[in-house]
Amino acid sequence: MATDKTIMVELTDAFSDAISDVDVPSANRAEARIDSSKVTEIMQFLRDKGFDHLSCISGVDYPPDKMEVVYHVTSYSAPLVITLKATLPRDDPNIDSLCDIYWNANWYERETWEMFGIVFNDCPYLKVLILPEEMDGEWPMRRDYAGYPNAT
Amino acid sequence: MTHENTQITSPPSPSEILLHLGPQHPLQPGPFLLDLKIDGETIREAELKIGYIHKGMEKVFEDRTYIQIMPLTDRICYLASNANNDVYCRAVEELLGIEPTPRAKYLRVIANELNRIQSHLLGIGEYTTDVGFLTMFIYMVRERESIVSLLEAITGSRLNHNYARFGGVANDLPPNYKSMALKTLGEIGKLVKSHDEMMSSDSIYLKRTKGVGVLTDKVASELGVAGPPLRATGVEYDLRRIEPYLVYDDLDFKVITQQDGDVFSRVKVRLLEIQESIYIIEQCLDQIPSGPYKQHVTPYITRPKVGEVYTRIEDPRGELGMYLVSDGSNKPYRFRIRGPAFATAQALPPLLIGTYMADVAAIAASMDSCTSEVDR
Amino acid sequence: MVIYDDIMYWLVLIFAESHPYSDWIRGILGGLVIGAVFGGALVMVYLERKFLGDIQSRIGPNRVGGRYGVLQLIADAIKLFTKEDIIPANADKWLFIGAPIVALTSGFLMVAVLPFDYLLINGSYYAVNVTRMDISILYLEAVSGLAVFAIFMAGWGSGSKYSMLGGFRNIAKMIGYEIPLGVSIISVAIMAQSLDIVEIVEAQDFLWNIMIHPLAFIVFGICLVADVGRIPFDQTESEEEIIAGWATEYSGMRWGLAFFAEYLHAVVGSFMVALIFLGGWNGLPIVGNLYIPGIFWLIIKTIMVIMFFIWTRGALPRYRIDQVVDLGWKCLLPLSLLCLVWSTIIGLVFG
Amino acid sequence: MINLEIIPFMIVSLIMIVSSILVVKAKDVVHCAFACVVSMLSVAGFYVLLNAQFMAVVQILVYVGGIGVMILFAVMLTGRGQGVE
Repeated sequence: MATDKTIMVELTDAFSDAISDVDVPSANRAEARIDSSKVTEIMQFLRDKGFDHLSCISGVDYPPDKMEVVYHVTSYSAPLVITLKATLPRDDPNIDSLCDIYWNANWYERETWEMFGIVFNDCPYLKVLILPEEMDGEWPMRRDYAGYPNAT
Repeated sequence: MTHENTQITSPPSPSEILLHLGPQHPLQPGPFLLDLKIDGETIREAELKIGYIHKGMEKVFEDRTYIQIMPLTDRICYLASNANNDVYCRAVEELLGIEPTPRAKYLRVIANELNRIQSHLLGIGEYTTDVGFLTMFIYMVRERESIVSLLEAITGSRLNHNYARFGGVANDLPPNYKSMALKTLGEIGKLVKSHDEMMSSDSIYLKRTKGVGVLTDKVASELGVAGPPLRATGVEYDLRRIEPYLVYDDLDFKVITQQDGDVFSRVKVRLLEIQESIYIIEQCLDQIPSGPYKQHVTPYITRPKVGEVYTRIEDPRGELGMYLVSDGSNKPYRFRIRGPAFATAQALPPLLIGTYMADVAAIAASMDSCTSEVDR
Repeated sequence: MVIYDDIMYWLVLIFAESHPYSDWIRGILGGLVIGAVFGGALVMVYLERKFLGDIQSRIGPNRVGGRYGVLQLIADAIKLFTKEDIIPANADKWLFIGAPIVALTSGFLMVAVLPFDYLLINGSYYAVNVTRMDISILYLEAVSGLAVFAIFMAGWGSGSKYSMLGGFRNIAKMIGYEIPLGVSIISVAIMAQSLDIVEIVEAQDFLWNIMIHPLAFIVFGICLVADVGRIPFDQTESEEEIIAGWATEYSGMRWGLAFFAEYLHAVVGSFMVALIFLGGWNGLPIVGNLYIPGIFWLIIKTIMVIMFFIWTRGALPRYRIDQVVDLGWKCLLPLSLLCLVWSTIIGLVFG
Repeated sequence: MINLEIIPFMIVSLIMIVSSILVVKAKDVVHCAFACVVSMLSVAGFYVLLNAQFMAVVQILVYVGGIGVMILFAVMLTGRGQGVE
C-alpha cells in the first residue's frame, strides 16, 4: 500500500478530471484541490490505499462567493498528511458526507455544518453539536457573521 | 460500528430508564452531558452532548494578532498547555520560515515531556478516583506537584505556561536546574513505579479494569482515536516517532504499547509513558547545547506570507493538530484546532454500550478526555 | 468499705433483675449508652478523617479547635443544622422523611442488647447491658436488617433516578449478604451453645473465637463491611457512578442523620466483631494480675476494628455491583456454610 | 386499677389496623409494600407483649427481613407506573 508521496501520482491518474493543483511541499505533506462532487470516491480510494485516519475536517470561508472544505487525511503507519480542498459555492454550500467511509467524520461534519452552514448530504445526524440549539442557522464562523462580538 | 451507536434512537421502553449523566456530575473532568438509556444497570444506548463550555476560540483567534494568540492557546486545554503552545508556535514558525535555535528545541522538548508527565499523573489520578481509589488520586497529585514545580522553574507559571516563542522560548533554564530536575525525576520515577505495582497487584482493581471497555486495534483506528487509547491496543502510533519534530530524532525512547486495549492497558500505557518521558528529559538535560535560547530578533509584529500549514504533535492525549491559513495580515485568516480529546470523546458512546453503569466511570476516565479541549 | 459493699449490693440487685426500680435504672443506662454510641460515632468520624489523612499523606482537619481540628465535627454539625432542608418536588414525602428515622431506629435498637462489661459479684457474673435477652444475637441480626428498608425508602422516595439506582443496588446487594452474615453468626452461636451474646463472650475467656474459627471471622467481617456500605462495598452511594446513590437528594440535617446512621451502624458492627470474635471484655493474659476494666478492653478492640474499616477504605478500590453480588452468592455463602460445618465438627469433638 | 399493658397493646393494635388497611387501600404499590412491612412489625410487637420474645425476633427476621425484602424486590422489578391507578 502506498502511503508515501507516490499516492499523489496514483490519485491524479485515477481521478484526472477531479484533481487539480497537486503540490507536495515537503516529505510529510501533500495537497490537492478536488472536485466537490467526487469527494466520496476519492476518499474511498485513499482509504483503500491505506490512508485510514481522517485527521480533521475544517471549513474556510472566502466571501463573497466561495467556501472551502478542507480534509486532512493521513495514515496510522506513515507520516504523510494529504490536504484535500473542495471549493463550494457560498450561496448553496453542500457536499457529500464521509460518514460511511470514515466513522469519525460525523462530529467534524456536524461542527463544520453548524459553524459554516455547509450541508453534508447524507450525514446521519446533522444537528447542532457544540452551539446551543437556538443558534442553529446563524453560522457564526463565517467571516461576515455580525453577531460577534456583540451577541455574546 | 455504526452511527446509531452514538445516538439515542428511541424513547425508553417501560423497563428502561433514560439517565442524564451531567452536565454536572462527579465523574466529569468538565461539563458535558452523557445521556444513557439503561436497562437495570446495563447500558443500551448512549449519546454524548458537548458544548457547555464552548469558548469560540477559533473565532476569537481570527481577531487576535499572532503574538496575542500565544497565551490564549494555553486555555485550549489547561493540562496540556505546553503542547498547545508548542504546536501553535511550530505552525507559525513554519509559516514564517524560521527555525528555533538548537537550545530552544531541547528546552521545548523538556517542557513538553514535563507537561506530559503532569497531565498523565492527573489523568491517572482522576481515573483512580473514578474506580473508588481515592488514595491513589492523592498520591498522584502529590507527585504531580513536584513535576509542576519543575515546570514552574523553567516557564514561570504552574498551569498556563505560555512558554514557547516564535524561534525560541521565553526563558532559559535556571541555574542548577539539571541536578534539581534529575533528583526530582528519579524520585518520581521510583514512586510511579511503586504505584504501578500497587495498582497492578490489587485484585479488586484488576477485576474492575481487566477486560472492561475493550477497544480492538481495528475498531480503534476506525473510530479515529489516537494517543494512549490507541497505543493500548497495540498500534505503535506516536507522532514523536512517526513524524519526528524538534529533536525527537536524536533521542532514544520506546513507543509504549499494550496489547489488550482495555481500561487496564490504557492506564498502564500512561504509567509507562511517564517513565519514558523521564528518560527523555534525562537525555535532553545531558545533551542540551549551549547557545541562545531565542532568536536575536523576535518578531513581535508577525506578518507571515500568504499560505497555510497543518502542524501536529503528540499531545499527552493523542494527536493535536493546528491548521492555520494566513492571508498576509498580522492575524490568522482561519485557525482550526484538531484536538485529540474531541476524537476520543466521539469514540466514547460506542464503547459504553453493553457495559454496566459502574463501568461508565472507569471507561470515560480511562479515555482521559478533556472537556475544555473538546468544546474549545 | 461499707460504701463499697453497699454499691455491690445495689449492683447485684439491678443486674440480677431483682431490684424494684431495676427497669428504670436500666432505662437511664440505655440513655447513657445511646449517648455513648453517639459519641462513638463522632469519634469514628474524627478518627476516619485523621487516619485516612495519614494514609493519604495529608493532614486532615486542622483548623477548628486547635491544630488537631477536634471541633471540626461540631462545626460540621452546625453547618448541617443551618442548611436549608429541601424536599424535592416529586419526592414521595413520607418515605423521604421516614428513611433517616428508620435508619437511626435500627441503629438504636441494636444498642439495646449490647453488653459492655461484666461484674463479678459474689462469685457470679453479671453483664452490664440495657436489656438482658437470651436470644440477643438473633435480635441484633433481625433489627440490623431494618436498615435495608431505610435505604430503599430513601432511594425510592427521593424521586430521582440516581437515588432509585442506589436503592436497587442496595436491595440486590443485601439479599446476598444478610444470609452469610447470619450463618456465620449462627456458626459462632453453635460453638458457644447459646444465642445470648453475653454467654458467647463468656465462652471466649480462654480462646477467642477468631483463633478457633478464623473463617467465620473473615466471612462476618466482609459481610459487615458490605452491610454498613463502606469501600470496597459502597456501591449504593458510589460517587462517580450514581452521584451519592440513595442520599443524593438529601440535604441539611436530614442528610446528616442518614450519614450518621451509617456511622452508628459501623460502630455497632465493630462492637459486634469485638464481642463475638475478639473476646469482648476478656483481656489478654499477658497483663497478669493487673486489673483492667473489661470495658477498656472492649473499647480498644472496637477501635481496632474501626481502624480496620478505615484502612480498607484507604487501601482498596470499589467493586462493581455485579461483582459484589457474585462475591456474595458464589463465594461468601458457600464459605459461610463451611463455617457451619466447621463449628459443628468442633462441637462434636470438643463439645 | 387498669392493667398498664393495655396501653402498648392499644398502640400496637392501632398501628397494625391502620397499616393493614393501608396495605389494601394505598394507591402506590410501594406504599402497600411498606404498610405490609409495618403490619408485620406490629405482629412482632404482639409477640413481645405475649412474652414470646423468640417468636418476635423470628417474626422480624423472617417476615420483615426476608419476606418484606422479597416483596420490595418484586416491586422493584415491576414498572413504576403499573401499580398506580
